[in-house]
Amino acid sequence: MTRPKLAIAGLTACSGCQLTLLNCEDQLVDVARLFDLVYFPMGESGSDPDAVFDAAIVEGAVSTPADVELLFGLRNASHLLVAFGTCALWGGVAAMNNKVSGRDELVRQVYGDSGRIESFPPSPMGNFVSIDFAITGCPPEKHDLLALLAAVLAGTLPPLQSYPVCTECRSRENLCLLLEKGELCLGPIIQGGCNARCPATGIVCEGCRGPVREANVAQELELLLERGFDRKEIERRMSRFTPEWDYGKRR
Amino acid sequence: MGSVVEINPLTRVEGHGSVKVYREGSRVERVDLCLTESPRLFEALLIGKSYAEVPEIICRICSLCSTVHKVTALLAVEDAFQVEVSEVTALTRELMVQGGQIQDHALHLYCLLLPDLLGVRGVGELALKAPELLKTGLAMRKAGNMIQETVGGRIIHPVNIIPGGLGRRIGKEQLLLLRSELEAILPSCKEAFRLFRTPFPFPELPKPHCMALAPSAAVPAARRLVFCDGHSFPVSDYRDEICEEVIPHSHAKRARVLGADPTVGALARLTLQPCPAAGADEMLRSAREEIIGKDIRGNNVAQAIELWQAVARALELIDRLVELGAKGGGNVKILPRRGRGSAACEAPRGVLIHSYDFDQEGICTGADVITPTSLNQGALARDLLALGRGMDAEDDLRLTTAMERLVRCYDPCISCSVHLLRL
Amino acid sequence: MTTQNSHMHTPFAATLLERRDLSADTALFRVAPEESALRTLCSFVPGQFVQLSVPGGGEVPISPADLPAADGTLELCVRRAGHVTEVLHQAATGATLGLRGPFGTGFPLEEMAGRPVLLLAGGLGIAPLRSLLMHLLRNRNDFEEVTLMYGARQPKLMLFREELAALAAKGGLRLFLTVDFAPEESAGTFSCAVGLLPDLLKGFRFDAERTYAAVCGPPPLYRCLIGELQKAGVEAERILLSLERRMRCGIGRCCHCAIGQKLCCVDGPVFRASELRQIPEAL
Amino acid sequence: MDKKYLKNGQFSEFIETLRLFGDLHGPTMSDTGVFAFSPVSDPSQLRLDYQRTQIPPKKYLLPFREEILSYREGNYRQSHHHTPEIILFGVHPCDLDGIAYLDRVFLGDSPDPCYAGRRARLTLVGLSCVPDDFCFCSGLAEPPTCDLFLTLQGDGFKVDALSARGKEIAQAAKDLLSLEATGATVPLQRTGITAQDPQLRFSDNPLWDKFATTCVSCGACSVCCPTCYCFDVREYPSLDGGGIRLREWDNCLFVTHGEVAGANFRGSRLERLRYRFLHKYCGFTPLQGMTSCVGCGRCKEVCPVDIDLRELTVNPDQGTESP
Ligand SMILES: Cc1cc2nc3c(=O)[nH]c(=O)nc-3n(C[C@H](O)[C@H](O)[C@H](O)COP(=O)(O)OP(=O)(O)OC[C@H]3O[C@@H](n4cnc5c(N)ncnc54)[C@H](O)[C@@H]3O)c2cc1C
Ligand code: SF4
Ligand code: SF4
Ligand code: SF4
Repeated sequence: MTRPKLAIAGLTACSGCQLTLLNCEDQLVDVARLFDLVYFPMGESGSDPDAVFDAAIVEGAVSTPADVELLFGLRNASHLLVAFGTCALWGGVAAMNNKVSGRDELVRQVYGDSGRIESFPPSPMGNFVSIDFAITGCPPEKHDLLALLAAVLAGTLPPLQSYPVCTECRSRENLCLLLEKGELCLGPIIQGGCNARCPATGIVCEGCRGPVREANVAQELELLLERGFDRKEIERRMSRFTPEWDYGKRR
Repeated sequence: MGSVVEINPLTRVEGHGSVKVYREGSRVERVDLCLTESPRLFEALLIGKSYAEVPEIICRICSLCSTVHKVTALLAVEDAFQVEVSEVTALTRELMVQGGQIQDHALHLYCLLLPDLLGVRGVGELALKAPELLKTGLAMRKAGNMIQETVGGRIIHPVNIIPGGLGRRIGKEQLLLLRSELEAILPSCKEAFRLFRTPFPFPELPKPHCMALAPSAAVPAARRLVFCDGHSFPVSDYRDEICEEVIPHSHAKRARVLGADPTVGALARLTLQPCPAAGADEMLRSAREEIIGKDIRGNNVAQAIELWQAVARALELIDRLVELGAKGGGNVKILPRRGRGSAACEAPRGVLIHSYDFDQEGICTGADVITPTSLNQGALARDLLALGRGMDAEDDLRLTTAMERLVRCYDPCISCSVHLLRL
Repeated sequence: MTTQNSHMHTPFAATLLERRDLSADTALFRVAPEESALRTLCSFVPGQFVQLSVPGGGEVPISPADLPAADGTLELCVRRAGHVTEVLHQAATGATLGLRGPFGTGFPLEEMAGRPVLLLAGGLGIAPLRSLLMHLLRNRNDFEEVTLMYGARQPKLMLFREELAALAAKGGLRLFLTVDFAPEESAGTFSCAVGLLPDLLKGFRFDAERTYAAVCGPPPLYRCLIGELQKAGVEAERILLSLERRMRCGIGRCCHCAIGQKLCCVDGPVFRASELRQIPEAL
Repeated sequence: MDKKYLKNGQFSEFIETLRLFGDLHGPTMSDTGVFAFSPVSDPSQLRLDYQRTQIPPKKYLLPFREEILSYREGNYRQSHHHTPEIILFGVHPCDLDGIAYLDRVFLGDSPDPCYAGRRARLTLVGLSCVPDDFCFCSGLAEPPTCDLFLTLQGDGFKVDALSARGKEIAQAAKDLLSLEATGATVPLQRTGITAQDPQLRFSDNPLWDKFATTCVSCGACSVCCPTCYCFDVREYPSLDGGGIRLREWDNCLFVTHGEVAGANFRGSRLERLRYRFLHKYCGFTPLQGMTSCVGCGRCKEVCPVDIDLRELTVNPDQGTESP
């Protein structure tokens, strides 16, 4: 059997998604045996620039001309393109202020008036290329990555699952931080699959996996307003990982 | 005849970067180190966010050292509001920082650097050619990861630490489990020390100007930064002592201390921080010649020693936490007020400084982050040029291979340092 | 636990023997169940379904497209519709698949005996109806007139065209084919009506008072066909519909397939129009 | 006459006796303050004053997520789970009813192997309760679905052995039990909710729209319901070439629930709420005409927007005076 060729690459991001692969300590040796890691700058030197890939697993938002170039290149050279992580899928932390302040203004704040940086507001990959599969999470869960790799090996993609963080949170018998402590938890509208990590340690869900499909966004907003949070704060929290919310969405 | 050789992208490092070598005949004229990571402008993103959000956002600056970023941010926030946390909180955080050290050093040494020693492309080939060695490294990393997972609630971007305390206190059973995992990797740490002692066969490089955090002082912001020339100053004064220059035409920020390019990280720590843990002291004694007063190539073995040290320290912390039982815990309520807070920590790659300004509501009005890689940038660029000069006679391939190895000795973390430097 | 019972839950192994493409997205798969499964699996009544497992993909409900062959092999006509069916379409012959079943309630054959039967198939709906058709033709003397009206969107999507024509030519089957539209290039190559199934039905004279109608097709088709059939005089009790729902277990537990208070996998998939009258969400 | 009274003083020892029959689980409070059934190592952990646990005992029979099959080279095999003998202590009547309902579903024709395996190793010890504002159960079913039932009475309990297993345990504990009553039980008023007319789901009750607007589809009501059992099944290949099939609690309030290729039979939240109503209060085949709601009050308690589907069973014109 020929080993499927992989590209694992990063655009504008913290490398956490790629690191998730290196964190699969128990499987990494198998992964390296079963796949040909043709392009993986974070872990491999000397990649073939003309290679074609069975799958390209790409993390990060798109925010520079170089990102666009790399992304187009990988799209063209790959059978499957996987948006890997919240930045790739939703824009992520780097995009959180896209709606609030202009890019130039931000650049000026950090680099001063002389700042002239070639970059634009970070946006999700899907705004530029078509995506075959997505793994969400900041950082993504190991098991999601391993499920993807195993599925690619089996010639398919993993099955989708779609439920909010609350479902897993309740199933773990956590204390509901929203109901019992009146905290700003985004659990009801966020895509689960993380086994409600944060509420399980007593910390509200900050929304790192992006919106769940059936999110009743308008109602979440309302119930948080009822609990005394102000709209600005709620929107600030919600846009931490996903700048583009439809705050009127109910269905 | 002038020629340019490019290393693009820099591989087996975190983030995006490249190196351009300008040669005039065989002579190396200039070396550009371009950390081309797209700037994510974290310092600006934090403005307008509440103090509780700051640590959660800023840890996303980098995945490799997200823990220490989060801890440093928490310390800075608490410094601003003059909060003193419970012993359990402090110990738990330190345990996580030690876990971060283990995670990082194991990853850097075994996944990123080891391929250079064995002459393979990277982790993939390593898995085929030296699976056992790789597994040893991964087992060490796993123990570090386990600390983050159990104590921090997640391997990357931990969740369990918040301003004033913890989300949840770690139970005795879990601590004991961690303890046995950590004890199990101690022998591998010894092995790592033997493995990474061989320095790369480069020409001699300039001596580093070491900088590290003096341990001891209880209030984090009152801790001091110390240098190998004897100079020192308290962290809270860092703005006066460290200048981050925006260089005209190159839009680069470059952190210099009193006009010199500092070197931070394992090498600097072992040089400046006395009394490593039992076991590590022996290693340091036997490898002293390769580290103290030596150039950056000593950083690899220094990291290996620190691996042992981090495990040893983590074990102490766990023992203390177990001993405390149900005592010594509790969260402190934060009362925001106008003010500035700064804190520094020793991240795996060296000194990390965070500083924030808040208004009376606790909303962030100013943020400044100085990362180890931006501190190291100047020294790395200087060393690259020196290496180039020293290898004038070599062909392009040998030269660039050596340069990549040199870059890896610094274990740079480019996402953190979104700055671009040209020299 | 008996073998039989455990295989309500664990698929029997079945070998994919051959595959024949019928259209761009639909193919006929012939599968051979393992020896021990033959008796159970081959006992199905037309209209019942099996749960087909494709290792790596998962499980989907499929109604066999033919009666079991003499050697016990089954024919499944499957459209590439999503996750599992995609993996099936990639499978190589010789691959091991899984089968559970048969499940559900099939067509009331005994009740239909001695009556005229009208089969109405829209698109892929021909697949489940084909096994009923085969049963009718095999036991031709037990039934009165057998009519098949089959509509597809366009000629190249019409499945089993030659085969159906051949069956009709042998006598015993009245066959009406229709396409929603015929592109220019297919003119002349193919003879069938152009128009929608309900329109075809409008002009059809038959013994409505005694006929059983069996309908299978995409959801929108059902409503108009039921209307037309009733107008023509077929009572709702004699209008048999095969419905599709998402099914995870096939044995009435996962609860995805409820139609009103009935479960499609247990009470169906074949329902009488009269049963569904009170259930607005059924169609 | 049987010795069937347990004095409080004998309680700890009684618990130790139970332990002889398997791993003891019972109502406890987690360190975050949530009532949960969990392993009990010391009788003092038992919280007999609990009202309801967040997750009902269904987790012992139908875990949130479990592997049901595995395959290798295309051949599927049933996954075997090692289940210890468990004594589940302190289950209230509503939850016992919940288990009875699940038993009907999963132990009917062709028992579910995973469920049946766990059920066979689960001993239920019921406990009487005092209802709170959320409760509306109809009291102890006849016969109750448990092996032993403890009724709070004066300074102890009345212990009824209701199965062979129960009798075995009572026998083992006979030295702890006495003949004389510990006190009198207080009979309780219980309301319950009876099976509803399926057509109510299409009533013009304005609450339907209100619920459809406010429901956040968080799924908590179904997750916490003792009789919600619908599940999703997914298959995952693994790196070694084999793979597993797992099932996981699903939820009729999720948009994926009614999807088929090319359509969704319950595309709107209103339709999904109606589906839930129908399933809860009217039942599906073969339990049609039965309410599956056992009145535990969990769904109302955990709903972030205070939806209580039961309100739909009250004619809106009757409750309030219309202006
Ligand atoms: C009794 C019966 C008999 C049948 N007989 C036949 C037959 O003979 N031949 C035939 O071809 N078909 C038949 N079908 C239909 C067949 O079962 C479906 O086409 C098949 O189940 C599709 O499965 P899939 O995994 O390939 O598609 P899926 O991936 O399940 O896709 C189906 C739809 O659901 C959506 N979807 C799926 N999973 C998710 C998810 N997790 N989240 C969000 N959306 C999702 C997809 O977008 C798609 O629209 C029959 C169905 C029934 C009930
Ligand atoms: S804590 Fe958050 S995620 Fe958990 S149930 Fe409550 S709202 Fe949902
Ligand atoms: S609970 Fe929320 S923030 Fe935490 S990991 Fe899950 S989705 Fe991310
Ligand atoms: S519907 Fe609500 S009250 Fe009824 S049994 Fe379920 S959770 Fe309890």
